[in-house]
Amino acid sequence: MVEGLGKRVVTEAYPWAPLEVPEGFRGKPVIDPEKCVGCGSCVNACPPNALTLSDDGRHRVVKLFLGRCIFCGRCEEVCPFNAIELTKEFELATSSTEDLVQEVRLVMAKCTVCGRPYATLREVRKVAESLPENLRGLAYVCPDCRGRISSYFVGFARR
Amino acid sequence: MRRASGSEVLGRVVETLKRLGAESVTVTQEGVVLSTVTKDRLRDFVRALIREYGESLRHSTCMGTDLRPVRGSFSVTHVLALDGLRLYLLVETEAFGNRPKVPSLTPLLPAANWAEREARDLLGIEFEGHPEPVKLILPDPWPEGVFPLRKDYPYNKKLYETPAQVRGVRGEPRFFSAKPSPPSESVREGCALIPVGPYHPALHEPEYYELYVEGERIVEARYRGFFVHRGMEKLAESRMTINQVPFLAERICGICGYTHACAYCQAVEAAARIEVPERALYIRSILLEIERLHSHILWFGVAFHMLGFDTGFMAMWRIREEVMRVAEALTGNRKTYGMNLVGGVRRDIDEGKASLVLRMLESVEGEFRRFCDSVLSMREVVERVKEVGVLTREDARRLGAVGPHARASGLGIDVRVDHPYAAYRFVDVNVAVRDSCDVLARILVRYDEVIESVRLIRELLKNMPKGELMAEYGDLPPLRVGLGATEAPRGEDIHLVITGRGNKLYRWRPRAPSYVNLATVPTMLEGERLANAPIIIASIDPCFSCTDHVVVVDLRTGVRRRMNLLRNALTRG
Amino acid sequence: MSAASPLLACAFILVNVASLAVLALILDGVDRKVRARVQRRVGPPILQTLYDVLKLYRRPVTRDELAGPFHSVAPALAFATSLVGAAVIPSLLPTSGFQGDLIVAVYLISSVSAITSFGAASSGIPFSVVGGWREASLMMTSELVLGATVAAIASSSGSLMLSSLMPLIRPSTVKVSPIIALASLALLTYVEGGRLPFEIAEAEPELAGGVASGYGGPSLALLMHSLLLKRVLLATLFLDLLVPWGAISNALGAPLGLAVRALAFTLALTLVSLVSAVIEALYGRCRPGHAISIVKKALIVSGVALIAACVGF
Amino acid sequence: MGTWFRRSTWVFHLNSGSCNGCDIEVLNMFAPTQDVERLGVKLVGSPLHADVIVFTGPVTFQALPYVIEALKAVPNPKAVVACGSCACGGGIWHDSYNVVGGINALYEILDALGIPRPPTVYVPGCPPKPEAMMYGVLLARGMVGQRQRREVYVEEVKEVEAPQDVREVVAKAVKAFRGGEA
Repeated sequence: MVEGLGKRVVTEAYPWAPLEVPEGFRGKPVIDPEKCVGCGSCVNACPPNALTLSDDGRHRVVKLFLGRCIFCGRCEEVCPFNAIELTKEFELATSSTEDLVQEVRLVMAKCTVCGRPYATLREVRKVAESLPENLRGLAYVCPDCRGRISSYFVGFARR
Repeated sequence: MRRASGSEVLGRVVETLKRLGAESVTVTQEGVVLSTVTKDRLRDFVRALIREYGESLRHSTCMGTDLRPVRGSFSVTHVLALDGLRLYLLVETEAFGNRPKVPSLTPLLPAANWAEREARDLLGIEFEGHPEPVKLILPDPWPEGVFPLRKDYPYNKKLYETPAQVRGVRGEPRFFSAKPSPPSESVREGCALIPVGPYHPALHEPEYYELYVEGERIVEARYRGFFVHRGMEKLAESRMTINQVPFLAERICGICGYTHACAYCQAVEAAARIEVPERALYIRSILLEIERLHSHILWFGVAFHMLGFDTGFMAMWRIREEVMRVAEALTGNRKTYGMNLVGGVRRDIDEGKASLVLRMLESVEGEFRRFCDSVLSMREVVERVKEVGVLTREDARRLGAVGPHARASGLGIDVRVDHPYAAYRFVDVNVAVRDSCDVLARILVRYDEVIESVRLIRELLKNMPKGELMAEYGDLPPLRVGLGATEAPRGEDIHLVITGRGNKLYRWRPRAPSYVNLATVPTMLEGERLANAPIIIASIDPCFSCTDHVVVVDLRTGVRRRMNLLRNALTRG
Repeated sequence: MSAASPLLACAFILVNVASLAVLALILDGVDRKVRARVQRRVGPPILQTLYDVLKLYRRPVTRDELAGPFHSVAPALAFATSLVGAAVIPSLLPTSGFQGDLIVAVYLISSVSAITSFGAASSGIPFSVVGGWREASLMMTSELVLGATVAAIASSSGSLMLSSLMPLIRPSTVKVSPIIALASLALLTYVEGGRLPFEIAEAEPELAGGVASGYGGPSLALLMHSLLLKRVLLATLFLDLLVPWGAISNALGAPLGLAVRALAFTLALTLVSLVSAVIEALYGRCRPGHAISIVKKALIVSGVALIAACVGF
Repeated sequence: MGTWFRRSTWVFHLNSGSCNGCDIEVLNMFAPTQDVERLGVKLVGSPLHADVIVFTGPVTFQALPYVIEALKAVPNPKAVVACGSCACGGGIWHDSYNVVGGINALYEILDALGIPRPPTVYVPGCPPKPEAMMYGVLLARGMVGQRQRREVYVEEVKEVEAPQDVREVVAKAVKAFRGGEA
């Protein structure tokens, strides 16, 4: 046991030098606000409800509270637009929980028929892009109204 | 020799169960037989089973379920293990009414004590003939007649809704009137009371022991645990979907969490008949062994610390650090691996990572061997642990001890061999058994297991087949029972699930190994010297958070009384 | 050699007391550093214990209703006692000395243990009481050893004055009894220094700090300081009996002799500390009963030394 | 936050019902690789001796009275380092029936009892790396700067309405629908 004396000290240099973390480390999740469309897939998958979704009339708010996050990486896995990923960042200590919040506020689209905000504009545009041109109008209508007028579009498409 | 062919054994067991009066007998999954019994015949049935299988029958756990929305009744499912026959017997019985009553098995099988009381607390099922029908699980101020695991109790209805409610009469919070243990009715004259915990440096978790000492000798030990009841069963049944629960299961315990995630996934996979790809099974086994490695080495460190041997603690944690680094590289976190979903694993172990593991094994094995050999050859160390904290083979069996703790008392039980799961079907595991029944034996068993884990990881890595990581599956069939069992670093970890609708669970009942091992501690403490108490408590590698996911002990009953009742039950049964 | 004027004698004593008080803290830092090195880590800065004590002085005084009145006085009393001990025992510089100062020194060192354990016993905290009880029972045995050892040395050198005791340097004959006595004193220095495996009174994992657990802030600082000072005093006593410091300084003459003596003494003290720290790092805590039985063995050894000294060996 | 413990920080570890993950990582800080003792940090067994409380767990109702007792026992001034997601925000258990839900919920109870809140550093992670906790301790000592800040992104869009042609098509559809109704 005295042999320890002859051997090198194993103590790392951190905090005086940066710490190398391995590839694939599950650190701080970061939402890319440019890519996020506010679809809520991550919110549904998140086990601790660290990711939440709320609407304030004009905006849809995707909120990530790091203070509850378990860093499981499910959000990264399920996001259809790769808008959230786990980074290597681990120095997350703060003196207030306010600083542990990431918020993305996305503008809501208003239903062309009833005027009610129903989804984010980005999501609507994405959906619209994926639809054939003659059906595109449907994306701009909220689900409630859509049922009522879709027969017109279907007929329109047939024509 | 011991093992006749699986189907032959199974046939004979099913035959026996029918002969002994089971209403229906079904094989629900490989190695699991479910029999239903009416509640008036339950005791006779189990008594007959004990007569039939004798020593090899072990009470593992029991699960109460509120089936009122489905069948209008409550059910109680006892899990009995026949380790020698590689079987788990589920014995289910039904009861009706708002305060349903079923006969208690505790007089026959003392190991059923806590599990039955747990069902009583959480579901309001009365166990007739239970020697000690008092509160076990819920916090002290919990109101009578409210049962959180019943389906009509909302999962998020907190004990106190507003902070101000905590404040009771006399300006003191109501909580504070509750002491962790009653003013003792049987404290002997001249005894000093040494409270160990809830906050004590030997316990890194809030747990409470009361040791009554004469000079330095412990004359009486009481245990009061279950500070870590976080209501996770309820969360899993209500808020979560099946693929969120693995992450919850992992947080049952911060040391051996992955084994819980595996047991859970196995249970759901068994219930839904999902075939997990072989490569995923290998990856699970490899990670389970890595977890065992870090957990055992951690335990060595803690044990040395308890002996005041800090250089040993430091050396162990230095060696363990390499395991932690590899775990981090493989899974992305040092502790919570987050690798499991129902049906497989999320990340692969590729060539580069495999060589990382092999390098780690090389150095860990060498260093661990060298250091522990030199410590175990020190007379001072061996003297301090020899013939200390003895748990006889007989006591170990009756109290249902599992894992290294049981193996140090001469019981050769190991889930990896007795009920093979994951990739343990494809490799041979050498079970380490010692029979000196003391702390030294527990050290030596774990020493052997560290070496064995290193060998297993090497073999698993070598044999790992190519292939998929995740099985494809659709919606789960509702109301199917599944059982998953793993050998956690501390012993048998058993999860029972009943699937629900909409990819949710109807019921989930995990039982961690420390749950049964803890019941043996007061027996080991009595008559010992105070200075030995920390190492004795530590020698079972207690993981309180594992145990406490569901439980809290009543204030009005000390362990002493409980242990006596247990003994009475033993002599009578 | 002793100081010529009373004023100078006072100055010498002041220097001794101050430097031992500081050395006690620094040597503990050295200890921690050495232990860390054995464990292959960097370890705290050498001045860490000094920082710890200075910080503790800035922390508030805690009071417990359960504690008896002696509890709160004990640390200050223990510290004062150990300071007096430092004044009596010649260390870096010679003290003027008086016939019987050996007895006084032993008495003062034992008093530190006694005060500490009584203080702990009146704390009303179970761990503290058990710690105090352990300290007291260890002390009772080891005081006997100390007494027997001192008696053996005194009777073989025919003096009770520390500065005139040079049991090992006897030009005429080599005696056996002082050697045995010094060996048992060395063991005792280690044991009473509160070092593993004999550190049973504070026993962090068992007793949550034991004797210290009832104190906080400045009183904890005083307690820590007096226990560390006691450790240094024991080592000083041992060195005084082992090495003829007076002869060193006399041979060179003042003031060079004094300077050399002070330096050599400090080095010797550090050496004792280093050796103890390495030994300590290799051991776990032994059972309290076991610790006491080891000390009892030392008692037999010192008894043999005493008998040998009386017979004249 | 606190300068009195900048050179010497004595830490009391307070587990309020955590899964053990954070607790083991707290211990891991003292292991040779991380060795926080070199920064003057020491783990103490008695709350009386402590300057800083390392707090873990979501606070279960059973542990609550003891947690409050232990918090009160540490002499003022003191600081708290809340380690792990359970302590910071209740973690995965935040809304369970037997869980108070993290240290901020506990502070609300302290407020109701008239006990002042100690200054607190929050270290998220599940569990945080030992180095992350180390960083938290250094932050509490004021020796490093805070890197994590609140991030809010507000989307600025001038045109919220659907494109003109879409609106026309939809208007026709609505008219057709109304016509069908009539």
